[in-house]
Amino acid sequence: MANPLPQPVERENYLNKEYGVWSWLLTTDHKRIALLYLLSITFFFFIGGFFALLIRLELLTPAGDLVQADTYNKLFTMHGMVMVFFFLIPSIPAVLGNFLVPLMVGAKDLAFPRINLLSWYLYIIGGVMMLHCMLTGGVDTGWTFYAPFSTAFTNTKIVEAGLAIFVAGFSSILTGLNFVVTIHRMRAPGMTWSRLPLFIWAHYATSIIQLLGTPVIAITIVLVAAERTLHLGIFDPKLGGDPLLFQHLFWFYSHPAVYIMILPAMGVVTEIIACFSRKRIFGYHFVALSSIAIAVFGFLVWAHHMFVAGISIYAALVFSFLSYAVAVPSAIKVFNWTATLYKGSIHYDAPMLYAFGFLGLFTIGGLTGLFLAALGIDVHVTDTYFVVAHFHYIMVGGAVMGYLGGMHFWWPKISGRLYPEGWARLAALIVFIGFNLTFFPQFILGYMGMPRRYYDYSHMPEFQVLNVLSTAGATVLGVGYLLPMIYFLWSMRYGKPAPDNPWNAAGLEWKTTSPPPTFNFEEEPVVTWEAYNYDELDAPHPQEVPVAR
Amino acid sequence: MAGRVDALYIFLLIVCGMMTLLIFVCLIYFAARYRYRPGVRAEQIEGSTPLEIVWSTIPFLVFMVIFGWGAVVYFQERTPPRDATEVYVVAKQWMWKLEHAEGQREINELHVPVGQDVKMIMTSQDVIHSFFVPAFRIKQDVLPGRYTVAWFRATKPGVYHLFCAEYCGTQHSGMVGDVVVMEPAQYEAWMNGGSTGPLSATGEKVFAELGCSTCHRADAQGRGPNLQGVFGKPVQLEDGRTLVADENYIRECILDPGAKRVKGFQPIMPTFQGLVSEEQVNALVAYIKSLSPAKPAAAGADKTSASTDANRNSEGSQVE
Amino acid sequence: MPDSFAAGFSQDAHTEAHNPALLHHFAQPQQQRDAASLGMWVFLATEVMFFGGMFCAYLIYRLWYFGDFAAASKTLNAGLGATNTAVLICSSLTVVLAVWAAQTARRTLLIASLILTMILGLAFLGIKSIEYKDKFEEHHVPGASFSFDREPIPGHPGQYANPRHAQIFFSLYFIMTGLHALHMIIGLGIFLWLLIMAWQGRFTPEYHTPVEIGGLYWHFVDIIWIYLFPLLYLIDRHP
Amino acid sequence: MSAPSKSSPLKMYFSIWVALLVGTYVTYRVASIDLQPFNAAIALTIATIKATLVALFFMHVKGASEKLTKLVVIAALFFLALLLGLTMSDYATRLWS
Repeated sequence: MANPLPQPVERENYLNKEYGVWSWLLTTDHKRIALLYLLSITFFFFIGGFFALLIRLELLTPAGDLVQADTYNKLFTMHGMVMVFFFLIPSIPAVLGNFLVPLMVGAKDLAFPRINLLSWYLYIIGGVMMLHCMLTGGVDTGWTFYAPFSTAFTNTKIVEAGLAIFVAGFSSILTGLNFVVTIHRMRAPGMTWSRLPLFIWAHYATSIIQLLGTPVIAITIVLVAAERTLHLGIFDPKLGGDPLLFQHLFWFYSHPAVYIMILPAMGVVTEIIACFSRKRIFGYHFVALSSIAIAVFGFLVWAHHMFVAGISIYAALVFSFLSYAVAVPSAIKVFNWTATLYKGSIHYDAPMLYAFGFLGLFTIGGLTGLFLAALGIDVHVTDTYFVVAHFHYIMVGGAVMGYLGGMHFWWPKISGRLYPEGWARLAALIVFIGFNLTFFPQFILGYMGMPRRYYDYSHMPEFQVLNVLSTAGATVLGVGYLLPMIYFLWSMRYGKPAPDNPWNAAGLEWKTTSPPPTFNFEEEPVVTWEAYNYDELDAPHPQEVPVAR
Repeated sequence: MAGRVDALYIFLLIVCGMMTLLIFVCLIYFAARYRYRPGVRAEQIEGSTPLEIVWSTIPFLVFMVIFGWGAVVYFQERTPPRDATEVYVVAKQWMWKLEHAEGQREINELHVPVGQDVKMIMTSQDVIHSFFVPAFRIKQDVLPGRYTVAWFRATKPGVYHLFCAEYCGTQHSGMVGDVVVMEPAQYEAWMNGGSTGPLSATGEKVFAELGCSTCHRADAQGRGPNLQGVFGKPVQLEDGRTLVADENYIRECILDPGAKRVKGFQPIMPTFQGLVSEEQVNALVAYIKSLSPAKPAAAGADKTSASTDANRNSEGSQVE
Repeated sequence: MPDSFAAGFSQDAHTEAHNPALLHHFAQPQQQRDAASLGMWVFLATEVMFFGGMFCAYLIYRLWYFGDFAAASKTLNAGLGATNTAVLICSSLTVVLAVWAAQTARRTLLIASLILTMILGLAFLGIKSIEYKDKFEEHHVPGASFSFDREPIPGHPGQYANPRHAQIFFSLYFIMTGLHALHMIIGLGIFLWLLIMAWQGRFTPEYHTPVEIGGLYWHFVDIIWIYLFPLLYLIDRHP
Repeated sequence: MSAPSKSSPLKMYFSIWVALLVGTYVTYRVASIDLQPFNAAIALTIATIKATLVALFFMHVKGASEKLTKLVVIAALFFLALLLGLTMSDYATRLWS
């Protein structure tokens, strides 16, 4: 690590300005709210992870021996709901986005600080409802809660879980609204659209999806709750409804929701790659526009989750075609990241290791998506472990890798401390290995035909070997996730104080102090340079700038 | 079918493998070649529009090939041949009830002869299930309230897994069974044991018991449409539309007669929703189908089935 | 639900009023106004999608069960529906008057327009509740006591609507109008805030953003009703 | 909002208001005439005209000082069209309905 600058007196910053519980619970400072989110989503991440571990343990043997069928069904349902709605969707936007969007555009705060706090409280209310739901019996419908099982058959607490998601959904909408308005209205003088960091472009695209997709899942939940309590028949074929309508409405949000998870991670990785290869991003405008393209095209492809659900052949053709269209902007991004490395000066710090991990895993996840979008193959592999593996490569291999990379990259800015680099590289390695060991076998399992959401596969014991591998990998992965939490906590007390710009990185957030003052900048920044001006950063000194090692 | 799916799968494996290899080789080469060296600065490159166009267009073209191929396979998967033997499937929490057109009933087991096209006409009694036989590469969700269709042709005798692939409640993972593929001779022998007569005969009995025959008479005098030869033919509806009388249409007419009434008849038929079981509906459908000539002459086929026939012919010429 | 949002929004607006000067994180008043206005517009876009999900369900079932929907729709009181449309249109007029009054520093007109808007809003809800009461008495509220026997399908003599399909219509009717009414109630809450602030003389030609964005919300709720009225009440009315 | 113009907009507001009321009355009356499929078309056309009038003049989309507001409106309508249109692409082409 770079030598910390001598700091005789700790400067006033957003962390030490005020103390006490209320100074946090009533804060409108986007940076403090980001930390509130960090604590809460970490809590939910470990709850969801605990469920995942139990799922993997159950699948260690073909027989259903560790837990009952009902328990297992609740485990994967709660794993999905917690991870999707209470971890992945808020993860990068609500933590890193909240912290960085105002800093990166040169604003003092988000446009609506109170609404930002409100959105955290909504998240917490939703989270408490979800916890209460889990503790008093849980839900056994799968996170997709398909009708009519959810509306007329299950006797678990689907309405309560639905309302929890509903409330958390509004938290997500408000975050997106704040970002859009902030990015439009709060940019510092000179911060033109083409000077914005690509992280901001990615969050802008994410916000579009949050704003236009989430209301649809909200109304779907209202319909499900009404149908379940009053027996209406909107989705129940016994009463004249169509269960496929539920699936259309559900996936209209839930497919774009995947892009809510992955787009911010793409933004994070873009920043990291630029910084650690000391280069301007190759094809800045293409990367920026591909984010928007993904957000828009992402709304056109939802029924590729329904190719065997009973939709018309014609609709399936349309949605398959559109699914390939959305693959193009993702491919553009991967190529541009790779090209950025060309003739760079690449450093292998922990954030970059996570970025490399992201590139590899996202590539595999994305390319296996081509299998699923191919109609003929989808019929065979949908609802099998192939799908499970595919979306974990995107959501865990992609989004979580990006999230961890970003946490490492900006940790000095957030906490004002340096994390232990050696441990961080080790953790990155463990996560990468553990992840592949967990999920790669599931591709094979899927093509062999193991259906998802089975707790007992004693009918087909031939699947055991791969399941054992997967469970072993999950254990490794668990260790890999615990490590960063431990050393981040450790570094808050024992870590070396971080300099303002430990990576010598471009971007406004590095031009203020670490940690930043409450209103972010001592004086309003005026931007006169292009994004990723690494040539200028590396140029002016005759000898090498001490780049973080 | 399995062969065709696998061929596409292998093609995709190769294409995607090449793409992965290309990206990974570049990544690793760049990462090693351009690693940080003291005194060496990165060379700034703005980007390259031609390059961007190239690497958007080429993947897009490759994707279109995959899309086209996948669509063709899907179309075959979703289009059962006309002369397939039929099996009616009723899914319920948590078992498969199967009934052959010849009358054999099975639970969680399906016996079929090798080399024969088998069409499954499926519905669910409760929630959504999904009929999945990995060995045949087929999967189709089974919905309550309507029919969905899947078909396969087994090419090798043996016992294959049958799974429910759509999560359906507590014992979802217990909703498994076997597809037993037999040599035709063996199958004949199995078929001859313990049949209750063809499904259409059961349907005829139900038809009589429910009093359907008082209105749906075989002459033009009935108060309801004459059902002889109706199946597979276009029907003129009261509201002016025309549709082909398929399984789903007949099913809907039994359960909700008012919805798509045939032109020229009064809305006097009562609904049988809740009065007949799924099995009885299946039997009725099988009976009404049996009233149509077994194999409609290709020349008389209507517009919608023309493409189907063409497809079947091309399919028949392929070696399975 | 949007009510929590609206609460947060009006809270913001409220505090702005406490500091007619600028909120700390904005550079100029213009920026603050533009941000609030954009925020409301973006929120309205999410509202479009929120109602869009219901319009989607409505569209499909209307196509499937047109006759049953027409029969069910005919039991609604179109006169009251039309009256309510007119009431809302009048309230939209009073809202633009309020905005204009705030812009031109006509405090009395502002207060009068706000009060008038609220009265019209309450009138709308009153008429709506009369309709709900009628439906309740006719057993047209979906659920255990729902009944829709032998209701003729318009234009098809001798044919009667399928009660199960009619129930889908009424389900959508109650959910759509119910959520619309909820938006009206939230709107009334917002206007109460505006009224209090106007009473205290907080609005000036330079600072009246809350009136503007509150007005945007009200007009949007009006627009939703403009579509709900023909879609729900007028499916097939001719004798 | 754009800067308040010199001339009073009241006249415009009131004429829009009258137009909206007339539109409502026409919608209501036309519904009782049998025009087959055109009943729905007319009702929805009038509704769209009314909604457009409210958006353009009462919500000041027309006088908005920048294009952003228009962009938001168009985006919302575009995604609504996607939801309805693509869902209908399934329902309109199912063989059984």
